[in-house]
Amino acid sequence: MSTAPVKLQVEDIHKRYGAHEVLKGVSLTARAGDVISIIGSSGSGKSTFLRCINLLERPHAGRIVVAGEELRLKPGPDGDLQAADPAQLQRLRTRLAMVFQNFNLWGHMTVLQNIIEVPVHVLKVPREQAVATARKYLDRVGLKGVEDRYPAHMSGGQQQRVAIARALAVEPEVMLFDEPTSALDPELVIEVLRVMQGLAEEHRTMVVVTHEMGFAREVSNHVVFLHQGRIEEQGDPRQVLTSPRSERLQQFLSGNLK
Amino acid sequence: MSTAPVKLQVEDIHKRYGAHEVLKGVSLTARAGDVISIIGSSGSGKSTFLRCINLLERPHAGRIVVAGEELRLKPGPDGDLQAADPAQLQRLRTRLAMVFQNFNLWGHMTVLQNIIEVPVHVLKVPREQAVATARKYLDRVGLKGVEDRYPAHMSGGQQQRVAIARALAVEPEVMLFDEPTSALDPELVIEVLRVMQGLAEEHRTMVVVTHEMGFAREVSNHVVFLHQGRIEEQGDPRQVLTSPRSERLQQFLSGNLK
Amino acid sequence: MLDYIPAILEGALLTVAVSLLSLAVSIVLGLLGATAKLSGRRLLTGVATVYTTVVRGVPELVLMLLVFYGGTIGLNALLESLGRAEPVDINPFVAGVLTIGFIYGAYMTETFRGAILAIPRGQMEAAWAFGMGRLQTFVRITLPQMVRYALPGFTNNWLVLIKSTALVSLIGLKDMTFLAKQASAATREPFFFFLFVGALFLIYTSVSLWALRRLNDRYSLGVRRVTSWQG
Amino acid sequence: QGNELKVAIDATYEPFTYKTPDGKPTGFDVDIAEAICAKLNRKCVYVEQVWDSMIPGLQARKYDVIISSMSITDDRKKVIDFSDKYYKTPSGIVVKEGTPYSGPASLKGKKIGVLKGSTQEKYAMGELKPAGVQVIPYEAQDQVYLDIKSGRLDGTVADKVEVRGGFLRKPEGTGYGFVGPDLYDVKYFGYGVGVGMRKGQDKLKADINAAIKAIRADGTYEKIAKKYFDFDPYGN
Amino acid sequence: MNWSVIFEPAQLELYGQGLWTTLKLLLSSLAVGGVLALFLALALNSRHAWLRWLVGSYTYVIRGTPLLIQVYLIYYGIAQLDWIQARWDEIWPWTWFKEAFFCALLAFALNTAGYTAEMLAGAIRETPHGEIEAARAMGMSPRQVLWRIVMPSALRRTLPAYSNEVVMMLHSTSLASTVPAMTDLTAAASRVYSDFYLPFEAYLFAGAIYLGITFTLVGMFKLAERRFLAHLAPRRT
Ligand SMILES: Nc1ncnc2c1ncn2[C@@H]1O[C@H](COP(=O)(O)OP(=O)(O)OP(=O)(O)O)[C@@H](O)[C@H]1O
Ligand SMILES: Nc1ncnc2c1ncn2[C@@H]1O[C@H](COP(=O)(O)OP(=O)(O)OP(=O)(O)O)[C@@H](O)[C@H]1O
Ligand SMILES: [Mg+2]
Ligand SMILES: [Mg+2]
Repeated sequence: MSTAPVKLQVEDIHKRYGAHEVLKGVSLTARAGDVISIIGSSGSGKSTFLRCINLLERPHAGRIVVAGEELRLKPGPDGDLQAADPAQLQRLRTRLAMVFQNFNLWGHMTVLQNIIEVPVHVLKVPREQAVATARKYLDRVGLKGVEDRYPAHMSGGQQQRVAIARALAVEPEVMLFDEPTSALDPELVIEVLRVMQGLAEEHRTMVVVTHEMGFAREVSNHVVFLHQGRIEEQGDPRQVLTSPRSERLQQFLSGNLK
Repeated sequence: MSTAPVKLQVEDIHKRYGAHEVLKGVSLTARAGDVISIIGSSGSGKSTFLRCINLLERPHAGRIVVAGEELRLKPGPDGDLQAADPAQLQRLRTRLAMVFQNFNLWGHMTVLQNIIEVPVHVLKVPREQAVATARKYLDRVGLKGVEDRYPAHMSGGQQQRVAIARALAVEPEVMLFDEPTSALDPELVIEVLRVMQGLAEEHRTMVVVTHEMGFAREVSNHVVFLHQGRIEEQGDPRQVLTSPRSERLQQFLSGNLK
Repeated sequence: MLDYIPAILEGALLTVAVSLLSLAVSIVLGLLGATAKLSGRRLLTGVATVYTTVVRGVPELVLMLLVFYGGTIGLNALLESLGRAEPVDINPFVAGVLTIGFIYGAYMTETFRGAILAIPRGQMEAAWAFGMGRLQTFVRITLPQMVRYALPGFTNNWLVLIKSTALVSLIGLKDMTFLAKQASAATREPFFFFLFVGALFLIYTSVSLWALRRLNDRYSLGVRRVTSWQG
Repeated sequence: QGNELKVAIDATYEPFTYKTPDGKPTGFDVDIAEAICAKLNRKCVYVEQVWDSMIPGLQARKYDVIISSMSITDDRKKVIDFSDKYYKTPSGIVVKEGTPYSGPASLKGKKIGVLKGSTQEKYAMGELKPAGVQVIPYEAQDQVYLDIKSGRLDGTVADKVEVRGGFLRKPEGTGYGFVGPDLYDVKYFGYGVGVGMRKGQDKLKADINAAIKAIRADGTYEKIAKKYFDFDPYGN
Repeated sequence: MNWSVIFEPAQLELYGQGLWTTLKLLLSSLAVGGVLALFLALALNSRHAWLRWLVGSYTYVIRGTPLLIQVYLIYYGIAQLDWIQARWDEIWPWTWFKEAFFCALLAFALNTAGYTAEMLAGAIRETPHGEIEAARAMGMSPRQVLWRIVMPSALRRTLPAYSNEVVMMLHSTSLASTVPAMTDLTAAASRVYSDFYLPFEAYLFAGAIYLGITFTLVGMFKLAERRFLAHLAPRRT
């Protein structure tokens, strides 16, 4: 792995729902420019892990460091960890922009309003500047003339590209993607993957939960295979995906490789 | 073609929506035991033709004879034809049981109630007898122990088989099917096609709009290819489907044959 | 003070009677209105549209006074001009029931129209295709399925209707609101009597809600329920 | 015509028309109505009606006559007919005792409640309002008393007899009293109280007039009046 | 029919006054009730069960009893309480209870707040969960999520139901005439009719004015929906 500065460091995350332990100590380090794919079968805990990173789910143990700043955690009422300082959590979250499976664009706002919302109202960027940035990134994801449209009036692929532009507009340290293409029709998957490939080429730091083995192999520089809440295998994508060592990964790939 | 008695004779049906002429004179004769497949690309008028047979759509011209009895028609207010005698129409409709693409089982009734509804309330069959018949046909379509379930709680394949049992229960002269499998998941298609094949083997008279070329070829004894509101080609399925004469049919088959 | 309670309870019975009978009238008018609106005949649709727009655009109170006084005076003038001297005495009970029924018939029309439109067309088509007549299809297929779609709006209309029966006191019916007013006039204790009548209304609406919920359960039997751990 | 005489009353006007707790109409008006019915050989059936819609109810033929302390005025005579008067009592202005009074202007700024649609309302609107008195119409006279008691009103204009029985003699009326002269002005108060009926019913009118005369003559009237008042309400 | 009386200046002025009172009462009770509803709706979605229960009981009682009774209770009922009477001559805010307009306004506002709160609370509950998560994931504080995402979205979606409520409230203002000294449109009509004994004309004219206001209100809401609910409109092709 490279010696670029560490953007995100997650250590030994544990998480359970009731008695069911979903994550049994998962760690991950992302350096500037890394594109890390997280793969694994359904229910293996991929989404949960990603959501623990920005505390959308509260882990029961672990450390999270974003661009050198450690997220301060304190024990919550239910035995899980919560942010010691909500303001710090909010600040760090803006550094970790997330792209969801179902886009989750704000339905009552136009495309432009969606994108400038956080820069203007959370980061306090002047409006004109935010609009200019928004235009730039809309361009970047290949969308033109859609600024005043509402999400519901766009195709899934377009919506996901808006969501990516929204994430880009906060100029995050790391971008988190949770299966960004799995709610899309096959034709639309390609347009989103192409945008993500472009981002990788710009050396943006990305952590991507995905079922697209093609993406994991061709675009990412590191792949993590989760199995039952543990990292079963990880490493260089070409190596890991073409000659998996563990039997579990072999099984998984035989069902998934296209 | 055989010399069995004619069950359904439809002559020169014309139908237009506004200025758009959807059927430009389509005729069809079904003798006892015939299984006629109607194929054609989307929008060619297949459904419209089928629905003109039992007057769910009003044709603008044409004759319809069911088991020797001609449906009396009179000009309606909009230039189309309507039944001269609603009572006759209702009687003939019970002789032409229809199976729909979306099953159209009555949602507020259990399976058994769906099947005995028409026998009891339209045909005035005694209830016990209707229930016995219903049981017989449920058995016939391979369903057991579902009598008291509601349609919404069953799979699509099961629902369509109930719909077929409902049609069988009126002991119709001819059964009309409008794409009975196209709303089903691939695994479920087979169970419905198998039931229909069984019906064909019992020499029931059936007119089937379908996209399943396998069914058309293997099960039916006559196939009709509709194109832009006209019969472009028809005849013995093996012959018509394996060596089509018209270019249109060749084109259509190259896109559809599996 | 308590001397007045029996009379008020009798008024409560009148309130119940007026509301239930008006409900029956409004259901009939609502079904007629909805079928008229969906008939596709221009005249019927037009009449039904004027009916629902005007009735829903004017306060119940004003309509009540208009229909009751205007209506009877007009009717009697008409009869007189036809040479009939004997007055038709419009019984205030009948008039109240008809007026409230007429008003809420307009709201029911909209509720029922929406409910009919919510039923997938295929349900009716299947019935026609199997030889059911229009009326039979309506009674056996449309009506039972409509209930479920109509119930939320129906419940709403019913609750408003119950409360608007308080207006019949304006046309001389001794419902419980009227009697409470009289009792408070005689005793100068408005707080007690209005609170009491308010409680009676609350009981009535609560019982209604309970009954309608049971009805809803009954008519949702064939509906798939969403069961997921997310609730 | 049937043997019943439908009589409209507004039972919120003690001691003329009001109800016992068990709901029976009673009062001077009601007794007079009974006496008239007895003379007419008909049976009185009471229809309760809010004051506000007395006349339309009559025109809508919900009842045959109004016997509910309705004053005979020129305005009303335009739309309905009246019998001769059966009583005539003056009206008066009621305010806190000791309020100096030298004509309407001395009540300037005070809030005076009146019964909506009544002769007293006409008077208050015609004479007091121009003098700067705030005149507030109420749906029923008892509501006026409620608001005097609660302090929202400073007083009322009402029939003197009614005010005495319905307010001044009750606990909440202590400290209140009449000011100024008795109010008789025909322009507002008309010609006394009569039985109201639809126009064109001359036979009924004649019968009722005769009945009123008869009960005056045979002592029935006096007996009834004694029951409620310590003076003769027939007036002059 | 005798329409000329209605169109005499004195009567027209009376109707005009009534219209003004009606509109004043409608708009002010909607404003007060609306603000109240906002907080009640939040309480209905509160984490604290007792608060939900408390506000839930309030809306249940308000929606289960006639507005007429509520007006009487507030105007005549509360006025009879010695506790209030002891204060309302001097001590603010109890002095307000002496005013007819305030009592009517209070009753109407409390009433519409009950109905509106339930509507709004429903819309808040139905806010797509993913939109809330996205906002949190982007670093918005809980307060920002509420006021920038949940509320704007819920308020918009409440618009169609709220337009019904506003029309219902307009109709309800006709009950204002039960409070003395409130000459609303209905009271003006009943005044005209008791002066001239023309019930049909008097109420028909008022009815026509109400119909006019209803149409105006409905039209305004249609415009507002087109503007604020554009994102829910069917996709244009
Ligand atoms: N809120 C919750 N409550 C209880 N169990 C949950 C919850 N969320 C997730 N789980 C469980 O945690 C496990 C991991 O879920 P997770 O969504 O992380 O899987 P995943 O790897 O993302 O799967 P997929 O590929 O289907 O998205 C699953 O067994 C799931 O049922
Ligand atoms: N109610 C209608 N109003 C106007 N046009 C209609 C209507 N129903 C059908 N059409 C038109 O008539 C033509 C034939 O339609 P039809 O449904 O019969 O086609 P089809 O062969 O059944 O197609 P598919 O395979 O898609 O079901 C189409 O062009 C369709 O758009
Ligand atoms: Mg997942
Ligand atoms: Mg079709």
